[in-house]
Amino acid sequence: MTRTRSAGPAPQALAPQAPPAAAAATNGAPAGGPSGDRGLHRHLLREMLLQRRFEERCAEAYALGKIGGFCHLYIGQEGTGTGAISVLRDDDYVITTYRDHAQAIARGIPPRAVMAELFGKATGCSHGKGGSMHLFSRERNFLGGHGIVAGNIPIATGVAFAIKYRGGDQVCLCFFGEAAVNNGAFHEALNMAGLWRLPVIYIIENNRYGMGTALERASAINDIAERARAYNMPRSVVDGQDVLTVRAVVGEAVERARREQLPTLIEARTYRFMGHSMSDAVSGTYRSKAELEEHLKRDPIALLRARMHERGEITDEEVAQLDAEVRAVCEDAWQFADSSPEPTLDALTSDVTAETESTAGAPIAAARS
Amino acid sequence: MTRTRSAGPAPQALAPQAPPAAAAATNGAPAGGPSGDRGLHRHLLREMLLQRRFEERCAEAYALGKIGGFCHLYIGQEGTGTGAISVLRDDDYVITTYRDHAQAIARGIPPRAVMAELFGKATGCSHGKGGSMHLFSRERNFLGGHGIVAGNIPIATGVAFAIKYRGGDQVCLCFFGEAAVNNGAFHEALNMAGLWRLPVIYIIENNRYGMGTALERASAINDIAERARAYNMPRSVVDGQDVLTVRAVVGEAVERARREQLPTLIEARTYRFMGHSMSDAVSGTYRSKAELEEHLKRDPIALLRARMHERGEITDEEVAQLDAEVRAVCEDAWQFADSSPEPTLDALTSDVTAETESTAGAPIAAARS
Amino acid sequence: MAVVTYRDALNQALREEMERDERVFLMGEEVAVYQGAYKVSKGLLQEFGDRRVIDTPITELGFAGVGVGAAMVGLRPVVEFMTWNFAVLALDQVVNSAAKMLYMSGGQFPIPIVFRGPSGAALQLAAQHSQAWESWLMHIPGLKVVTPGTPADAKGLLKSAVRDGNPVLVLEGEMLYNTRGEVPEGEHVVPIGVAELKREGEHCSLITNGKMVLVALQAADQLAKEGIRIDVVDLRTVRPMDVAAITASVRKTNRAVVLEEGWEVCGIGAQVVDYVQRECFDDLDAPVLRVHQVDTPMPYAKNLERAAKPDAAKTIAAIKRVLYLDS
Amino acid sequence: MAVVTYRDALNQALREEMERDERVFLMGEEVAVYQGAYKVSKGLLQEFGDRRVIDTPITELGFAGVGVGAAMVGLRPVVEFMTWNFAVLALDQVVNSAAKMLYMSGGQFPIPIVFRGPSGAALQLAAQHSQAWESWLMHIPGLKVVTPGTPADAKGLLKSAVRDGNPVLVLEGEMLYNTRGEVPEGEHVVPIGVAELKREGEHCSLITNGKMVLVALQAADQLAKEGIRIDVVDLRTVRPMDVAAITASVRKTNRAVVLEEGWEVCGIGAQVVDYVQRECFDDLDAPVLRVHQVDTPMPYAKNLERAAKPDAAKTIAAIKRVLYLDS
Ligand SMILES: Cc1ncc(C[n+]2csc(CCOP(=O)(O)OP(=O)(O)O)c2C)c(N)n1
Ligand SMILES: Cc1ncc(C[n+]2csc(CCOP(=O)(O)OP(=O)(O)O)c2C)c(N)n1
Ligand SMILES: [Mg+2]
Ligand SMILES: [Mg+2]
Repeated sequence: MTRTRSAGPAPQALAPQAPPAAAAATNGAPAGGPSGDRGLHRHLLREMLLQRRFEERCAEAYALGKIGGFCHLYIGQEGTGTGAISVLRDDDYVITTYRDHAQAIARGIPPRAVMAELFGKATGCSHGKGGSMHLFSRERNFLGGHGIVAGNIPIATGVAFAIKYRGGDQVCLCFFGEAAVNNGAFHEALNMAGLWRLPVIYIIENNRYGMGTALERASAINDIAERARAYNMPRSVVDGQDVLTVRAVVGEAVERARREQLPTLIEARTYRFMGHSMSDAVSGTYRSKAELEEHLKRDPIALLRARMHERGEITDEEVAQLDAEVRAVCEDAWQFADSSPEPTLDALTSDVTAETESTAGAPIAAARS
Repeated sequence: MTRTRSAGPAPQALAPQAPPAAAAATNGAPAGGPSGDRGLHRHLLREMLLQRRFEERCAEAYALGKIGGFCHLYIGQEGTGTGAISVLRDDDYVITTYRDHAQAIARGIPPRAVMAELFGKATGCSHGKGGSMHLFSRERNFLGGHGIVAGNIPIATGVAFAIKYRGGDQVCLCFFGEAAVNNGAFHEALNMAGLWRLPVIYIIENNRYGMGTALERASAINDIAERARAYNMPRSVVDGQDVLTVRAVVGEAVERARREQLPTLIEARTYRFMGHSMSDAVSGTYRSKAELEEHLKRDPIALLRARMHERGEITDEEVAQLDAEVRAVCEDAWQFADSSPEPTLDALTSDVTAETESTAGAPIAAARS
Repeated sequence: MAVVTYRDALNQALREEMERDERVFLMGEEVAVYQGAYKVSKGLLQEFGDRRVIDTPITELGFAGVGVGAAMVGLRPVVEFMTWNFAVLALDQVVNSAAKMLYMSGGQFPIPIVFRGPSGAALQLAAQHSQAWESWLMHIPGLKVVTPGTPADAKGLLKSAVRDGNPVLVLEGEMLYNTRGEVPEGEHVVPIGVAELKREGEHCSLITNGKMVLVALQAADQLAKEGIRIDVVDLRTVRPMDVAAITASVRKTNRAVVLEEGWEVCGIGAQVVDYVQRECFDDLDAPVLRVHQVDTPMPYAKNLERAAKPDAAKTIAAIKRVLYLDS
Repeated sequence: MAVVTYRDALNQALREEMERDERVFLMGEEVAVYQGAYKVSKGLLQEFGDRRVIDTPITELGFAGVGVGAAMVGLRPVVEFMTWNFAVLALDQVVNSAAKMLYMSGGQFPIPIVFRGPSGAALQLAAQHSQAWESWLMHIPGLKVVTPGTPADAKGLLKSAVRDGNPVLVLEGEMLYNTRGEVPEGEHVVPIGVAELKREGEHCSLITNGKMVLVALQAADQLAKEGIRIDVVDLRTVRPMDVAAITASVRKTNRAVVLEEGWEVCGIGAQVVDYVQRECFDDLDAPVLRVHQVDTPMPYAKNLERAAKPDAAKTIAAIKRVLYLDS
């Protein structure tokens, strides 16, 4: 049941560089196929570049004290999130960890709203209450940003449960790190997903370290996708630095989830180019500079760009132009965030509990979405 | 790495029916081998018969209100606990669940002390404070009796950690039901045991139901020993109704643990002849009478007795004599328990915290046991 | 009005709410085929099928999280913990996910979920199976915590819990399931956050909740024979707490005793005392006293267990003390 | 006396106890190679090797249980939770195994174990990473809970914790690690269960613990400038609580304010209030007031977080209120 490539989802409207909201059913990603490759590749390149530049600005803002708390950058891992999320429909769901900025953007949350959240502003996507680790968007079915390692995995499983309960054909994409796999919540959730056949795709972003602990010092087995066996679910291992392969493999899992309501466990092999969070040195204690440099050679952005170059899909000038474009988007996001107001103090005590539904008990129509 | 039989541990002094304390290194079980078979078999038969009669008396006492709370009988599963514990040395450790009466006896806690505990008496093995689910004996390295499903599994792992820390060659035997395997505590603990190579033997007593839920309705895979793969540890599946096979397989795992400090996951296929606890009907809701009857044919006591008959190791009269003997032990235990005093009321507030060690901070010698 | 058991009252509430709202489903250990460990879900599998009545593996953390996920996208899960004792394993999902999601998301994701099951001690279940978690759970903003003491409140509060837009924790009592009382048929809703004066008197206020309501009424009956008439304030909901009901009673009686099932330190009673001394400082004629479980794990032996638990005798003694009637 | 940081004081305590007693080992996430997420275990791997300083997978429940097992058979584990926020996943082992084993076994199996790590809020870590669990943990018989507020207490209490025969929970403060203070070199033990009067005055008792001690001292300093002199009672241990120290102070000042880091409902302060009103009913000239975190999950935004947390200004306001000095 292990496959590494597939044709990906059925082609959809081609709309290179269209803002996500416009590309109705595909989270902004134009589909592949012989004629659509170039547009798709440009789109993915732009997405990854945007995330990269955005997070470079995050690091800057953190140094300036404009972002506080913990701040976990995704730099180096963009291939995985971008490729995976690119196959989704708008009505699918994404849930992830504290390392969520880039995925939030990939899912179509405006960079302005993400940056404003990081700046703790009222205009942020969680109205300044969540911060870096807790980005949310109801509009984009982006279910957070969760801070407890593996805590998002049972939640994802519940989302998939709800999809099946309603007879829908959506899927839930759930991201987490390779260290989360050792946690009991992973085990309990995957067992239920395998048992009940739920439409959820678990993506292990294996960046080789959980904070400072290498995979092989935390897990009894190194081939972690192997764990899928214990849960009777299909599995794949994919090069997380290759956005196109990620897209293909996740696309296949998504289709299987839609059609057969089967979960999949995917291990994406990737690497983080930065420290675990802003307080962690990039290399030194637990990984060597040499190791890091080896991995820097497989930058997902550089890899895609090289491929596009080879195939004549993009010129250096076009890359420079794309880069300028996304830098402008990031600058705009920064300015927006910086000039946005702090939450008003009454926000402190709002949203603790929701307004309760009427207790009148009117019958509720069967809500099959 | 899956094996089903082995020669078991090296032969030790032959001492049929000797009280456990006397059989120094083998938890009262005389070893096998050509000349020792008969003594060993008699010993195991007597152990199982004792447990069976003892628990029949428990059911009676429960009906009379002499035992309160929950009471989970082991009747039908004696082959597993008896076979497994019989290979241990006195300085090894056993830890188990709430279904612990028979294993406590197998480990050599006097039936009197077990019955008195069930009666809630000061003379009980936990001084009346633990009850049916929490039998303990420091003297017999019997580490309880735990009520939270899977909660004993990390503890067992820590015991094995301590053995290794001290450079000892003991092992820890950890029993739990097949339903506990789905729990996160199982996963977290086995991952550590596999990673750190700890001398612990995990014995899944697969009696096919967790309360009223059949294995296949709770676990994504039915071949649960397969889960050992995820933890990089040897595994075995064994017929839990065959005390001799259990003894052989556990014996092999124990030797491996002693010599190589490797954990093993063993699935013993067994069946409980009674309800989950005293409040659960023997059959009806979740399993049929027919199913139960099919399994009653493989009573571990009857199976061993038949084998001994075949081999001419025992006569019907001798069996009757053994039975009379253990019945007398149980009657004695009942009388002892019944006539023992309740704990005095000051016991209520004792043992909440232990006397603290001196804070003088005298150096403590390296304690390698 | 029909007299039904607490168990059946809960069963009615579940059935009615599942009939009313297709988004409501029940999930937990042994809730379906087995009909519930304590038979609260009896007949529901047969009536609603296995899509809506779901047996789970023994994975409290996992299925609590599954409930949260389902609630996040619009379902209305009722998650049964076989007992709240085991829910300690699930508290991360209850506290970090269910209680905080609405807030962390800036109001975008309410979590309309019910976590329910028996709480506290039954008989001789010993240390690991005898815990009253009310005070832990009520500590957490974002949660509501109800503790019905009677069949009518059980039905009415569970119905309210299912309809609430927030995580509501329903702490029932194994020892209550067989108790009987009048319960309105059909629509019967008890608002969350509203206490009830279960007995009226003028000499002292006895403030309590959950299964201690029965103990309180016993104590009140016995005291009445001696001419001591007390208010029994049944909090019913412990978060949010009906402070006004407490202070109204204490302002009338000028004395108070708090009776709770669990341990003393940072227990429910501590919080009630805090409200009372703060709001009724000048009204009090005596310190507020508390009756609670002795500060030890629960022992198994019958005599020790009896001594460990709060009861009517201890309650009466405390009330007499605040009335300066003890000699 | 050397002036060292709170972090180094803890490090000294660990090093000294590991040197003294071969049974002591340190286990937790990132304690070894990484030298501790907050560098409390710096150098210990190098000094004691990987047999005694052990990095664990991210499995709080699992390794807490491993610690319990090791303690059960005679080792003396120090289990670090990277933060107590994550320890919520491990509470089953802390409460059901560590706290109850001695009792359930009728006194046969003491569990000499230390669980330690930073607790409560740091800066802008938002809802899931900002929780003060003191009141939950101190609720449980069988546990001891210490909350050092100064480097000297950190060293002295951690050393006592390691030597204690029971599960001792040490709640440190991320915000305290860099604070400095005089710490006796070598043998320095602070007894568990003994409060310390960190400031003496006569107008009001300010009762506090943990990282709030610094806030309390700030408040005391500012009040002193206005001629208001207060007792600052640092509980240091919240279970068992030094009730005598509290009542002695309140009997002198006749007024009290309790300052704690966490939430109000069933918080530490509630229990302190209970003790005070019960023991000092006739001594009190005003209700006891409490200062605590606002009753919401912790928000991320800087201004909201500031408003949510207890601070010196709020403390001063409460003290003035009990002194009837507010206008
Ligand atoms: C339950 C829990 N324990 C510990 C932490 C602290 N922590 C945050 S991230 C992290 C490492 C996670 O590693 P991994 O799952 O591989 O994800 P990555 O950070 O590499 O993306 C740790 C230990 C936490 N947030 N939650
Ligand atoms: C964490 C937890 N959840 C639920 C229970 C209630 N419970 C006690 S035993 C049991 C079934 C366990 O089945 P299994 O592990 O197969 O062991 P068996 O009883 O069959 O020996 C359940 C659900 C519990 N004790 N602990
Ligand atoms: Mg990682
Ligand atoms: Mg079973």
